[in-house]
Amino acid sequence: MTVLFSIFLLTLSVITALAIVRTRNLFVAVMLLGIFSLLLAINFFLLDAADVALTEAAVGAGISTVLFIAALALTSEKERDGTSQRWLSLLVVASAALVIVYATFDKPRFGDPNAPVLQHIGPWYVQHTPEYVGIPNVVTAVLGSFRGYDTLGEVFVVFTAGIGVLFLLSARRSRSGQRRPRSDATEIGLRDEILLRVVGRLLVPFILLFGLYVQFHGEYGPGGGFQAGALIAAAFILYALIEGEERTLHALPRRVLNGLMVGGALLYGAVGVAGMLMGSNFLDYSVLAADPVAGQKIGIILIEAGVGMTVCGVLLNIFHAFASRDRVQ
Amino acid sequence: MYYAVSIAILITMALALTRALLGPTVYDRVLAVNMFGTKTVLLLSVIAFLGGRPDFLDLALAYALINFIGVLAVLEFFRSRAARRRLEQDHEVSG
Amino acid sequence: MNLLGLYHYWVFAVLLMIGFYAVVAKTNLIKKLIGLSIFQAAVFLLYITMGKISGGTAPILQKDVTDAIFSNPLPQVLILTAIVVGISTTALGLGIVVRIKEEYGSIDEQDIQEIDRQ
Amino acid sequence: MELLQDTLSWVLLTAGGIFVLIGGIGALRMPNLYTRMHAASVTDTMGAILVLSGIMLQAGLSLATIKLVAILVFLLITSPTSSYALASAALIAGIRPEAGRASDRPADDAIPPESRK
Amino acid sequence: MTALDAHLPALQVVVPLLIAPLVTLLRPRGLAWAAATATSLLTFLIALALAAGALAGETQGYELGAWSRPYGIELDVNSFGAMLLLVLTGGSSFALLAGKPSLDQQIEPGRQPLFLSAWLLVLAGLSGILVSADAFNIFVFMEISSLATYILVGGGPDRRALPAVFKYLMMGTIGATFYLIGVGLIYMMTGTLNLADIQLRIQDVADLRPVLVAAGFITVGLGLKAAVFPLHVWLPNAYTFTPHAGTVFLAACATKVSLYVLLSFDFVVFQQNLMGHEAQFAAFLMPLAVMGILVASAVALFESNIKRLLAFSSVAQVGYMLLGASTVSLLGLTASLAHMFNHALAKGALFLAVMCLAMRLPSLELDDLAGAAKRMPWTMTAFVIGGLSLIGVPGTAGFISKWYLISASMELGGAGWLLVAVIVTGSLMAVAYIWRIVEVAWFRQAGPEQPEIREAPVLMLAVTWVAALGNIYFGLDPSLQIKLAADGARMLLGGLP
Repeated sequence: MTVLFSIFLLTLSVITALAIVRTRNLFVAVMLLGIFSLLLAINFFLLDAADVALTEAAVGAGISTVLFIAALALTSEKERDGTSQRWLSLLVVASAALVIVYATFDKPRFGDPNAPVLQHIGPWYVQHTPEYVGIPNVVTAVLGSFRGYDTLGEVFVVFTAGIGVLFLLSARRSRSGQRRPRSDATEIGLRDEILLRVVGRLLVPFILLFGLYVQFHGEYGPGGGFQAGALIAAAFILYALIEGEERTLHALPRRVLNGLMVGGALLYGAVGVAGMLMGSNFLDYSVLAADPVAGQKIGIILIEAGVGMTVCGVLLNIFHAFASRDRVQ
Repeated sequence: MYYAVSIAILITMALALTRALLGPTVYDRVLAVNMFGTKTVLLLSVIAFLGGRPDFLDLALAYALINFIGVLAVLEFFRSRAARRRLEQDHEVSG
Repeated sequence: MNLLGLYHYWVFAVLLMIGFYAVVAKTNLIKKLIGLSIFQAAVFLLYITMGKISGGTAPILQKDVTDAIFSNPLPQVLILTAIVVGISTTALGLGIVVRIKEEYGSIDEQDIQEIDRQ
Repeated sequence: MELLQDTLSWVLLTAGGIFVLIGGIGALRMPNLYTRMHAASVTDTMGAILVLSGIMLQAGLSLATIKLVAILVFLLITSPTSSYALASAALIAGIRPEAGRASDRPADDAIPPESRK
Repeated sequence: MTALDAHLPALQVVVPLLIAPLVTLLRPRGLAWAAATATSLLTFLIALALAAGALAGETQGYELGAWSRPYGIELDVNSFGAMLLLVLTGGSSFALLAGKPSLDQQIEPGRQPLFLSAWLLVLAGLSGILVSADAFNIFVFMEISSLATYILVGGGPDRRALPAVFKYLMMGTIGATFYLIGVGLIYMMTGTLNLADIQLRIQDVADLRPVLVAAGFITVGLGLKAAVFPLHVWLPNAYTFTPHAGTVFLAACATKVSLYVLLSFDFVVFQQNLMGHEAQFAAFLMPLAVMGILVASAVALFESNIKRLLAFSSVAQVGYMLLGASTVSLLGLTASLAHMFNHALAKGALFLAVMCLAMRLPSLELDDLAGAAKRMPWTMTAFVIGGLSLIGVPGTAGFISKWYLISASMELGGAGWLLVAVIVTGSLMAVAYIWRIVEVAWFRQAGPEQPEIREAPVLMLAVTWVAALGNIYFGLDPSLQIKLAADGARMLLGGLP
């Protein structure tokens, strides 16, 4: 039955995607992209990927929408009637789609327990996680320990994006270009909307609390550093929306954000190096405590904290870089 | 019984999506997105029980919180855009 | 039901190509980035679908349940990473678009080529 | 007692499903923005209350119920707030609440008329 | 092996990766540069040690987190990887050592720490790809290096850098995502991500359609990133508008790392297991390689900006590297691999010289180069040496690989002579486009309006000369790159005779 749900939702997501491509209004496209990612997230949940669904929610529906809208505010939301080589592109795309569909016919069917992908290392993780890592959430165990090196890479991808946006948006505008008149609206936010302020301020601490819960509950349920970082960043973005960006920066200055960004990445790296110094390999947490399983737990908690710090710092830095771009100069 | 509710919610999602596609104003679309968000929260809660994993209610909780931020970001965008348009016009008039 | 078992993969193909079309054919830079998001989202779907096992549940062990079948955790881990990579790319792309708008006054590829040709 | 609880929860769930559905139909069929908003938001809250309390009865006294209560509270706070904010934004943008279908604009154009001058 | 030696494969990546965040914190100007340069030199030393190990025939694997394969992520440095690590870290060190004045000229001091941090991330990302033995891990590090590369390219002072980097970002992301799809399909059919394990398990499913399509996706995706001929459109503008020091670094290594992954997949994973995979090389990659050589060289003949000219030449050189591989022979692959090394030397020297020129000249348009050789004789002489190596004149490094390439083509018999003709034509075109620059610089009179031009800063010039002399040294004694390339080629061909 849930398979049918999933098929229904997927059909909706295809319709949404088509509408996104067709619409001329970028703002509408971003709204629809929000719906699209909600649809996808429900699907992930139906496909047993609770952690992924949580991430997609925080990122796709939350952060990504906010970033796109911030960028739209700095550019323009109307799309000109510009399609280059429409028929050629359609031809290429259609033939490529056929190739991929052709490839599907030898694929194992949906949910087939005999599929090779469900045979080899996947079940091994499920079987051995209690013994080696000792936490119930296998996804977190694989993410943090078995494939911790990938996650280290992931943290550095986020970090790179952070310094990239900071670097690009720290450039002075070379020519007179398009200087737009200064708007006070971003400065004061929605401060004159008393109802929104009250509700928003009420929610901020709860989101923060929930973010911390997701951070530290990651070993037992869906969640972990990335989701928590995104949620906590979302809480501060909410604050910035209702109270204005200035006050948020006052509460959490750029220095702190940069510190989080760098500190998180370094914390992760330091845990890895600690494993090396204590006589084992890079990112081996077993040596962090006398009991290997306890060591794994300590290691995972630490690196998840690092992930959360970096993600939160980077996302907020990016948000501020966009939001304050209107005002500099 | 969970199935019946889920199907009702799914149909409502399709209806909300239709509204989002039809518009006609951007506000209709924002309304549809908001509605879609709340339906997602409900659907996730129901499915969590349907699959026998009530511990996954965390997800629904996260959606309930995140959804609001999206809507607020949109509103802020409207306001600053309106403010900017006014300023641009003043700019044109004066300069 | 046999062919329906491939439905998820077909949707993957269709979404992938919708996103790809937007990236290739649209000239508006933000629209291209939106297309890129769809393009990447399709890949997420591919991975998550392949990890699903019939009658399975999410790979989070429960204390009192011993006979549960769990879906494959590995694709989920990979996609967690890929989602993060996706948002990072989008953020950086948006940063570039904002700078392009400042320098060129347009976010349309054709306009920019026009300006550069002068 | 068990039976009573189950029956009650089913009734709540069914009613919730119906409310949710009505809200969806309303949002699609109503003639203009404000009436759609009305249909969507009012039934939204009612539907959420009914569905979530239906589930709560099933869950009994557990951590899940606490989470459900939290979800319900958040929905009850945020949903009307969003509706209010949306309505006010639309009003500022110059979409007038009128009976009938007159207030629909043909396209996604939200330039406030007063700023157009 | 001592304790430290065992950690070298991991340290190669971890050192630049972890120092990158620290560099962003170094505020006073110069300090960030010093830290980045020192790190880069340190990685060069590690690469030397790894190359020594590879030459001695040691297997240099590393299990991250001490999880055994295929459950954990494994690193593995082979000869091919070790050779490219040398190129990569060497290129980065040269560019940084020489590039300080140029960076100061092109990037505001306040933004330099971020730029240099991105530089180290490129270094770490590319090293991560070269040492990794895990298909998905390669994707992650590919993304680190790509995102950081976009920062380097976007750091250019010319506004045209921005559209260039946007295009690069689009095509790079599509390439990486295609790779990800390919890996996904392979994972779906084999259930594993470790390259060696895939190689074992793919045999059972080798000729099922998903695997074939995966091979296609991976080839196209990496072809995009490696700027294989029709997919190269992002490269010329990206190289042209990158800050000059960044161009030295990227031109010497970026595309080669993607080629490394492409060849590893095509040979190690597919070649030995897919039926008729040679046909893919003969019918698909070889024509692309030939067209790449001819078309890109022809475009270079008519370019007026030196950096753009050299960028198109790079596209042509990717063609040579692919050509050698597409013969699917030991000699051809050796040529291909050695050419990566030699081309990096030649292009590195050329772009270093261009950086010197850019310090003094008003622009890098060909016309502004008039009379440069009189004012900057040392720079231009180094440029000429690099150019000779690029052409493949005997006595320079470029000659060695071209010679191997010609020998490999002749091995093929009939059609091979056509390839020889292509290689010779390509080299003649290279003579022509290098000559255009040399002619303007040496024989055309300078305009009267720029009397201030003098020789480039000493350190920059010295490094340029080291690179230029390197071309001659490795042309006279090619044993290092040939040994590594031959070992690498043998590894790629695996079971084949």
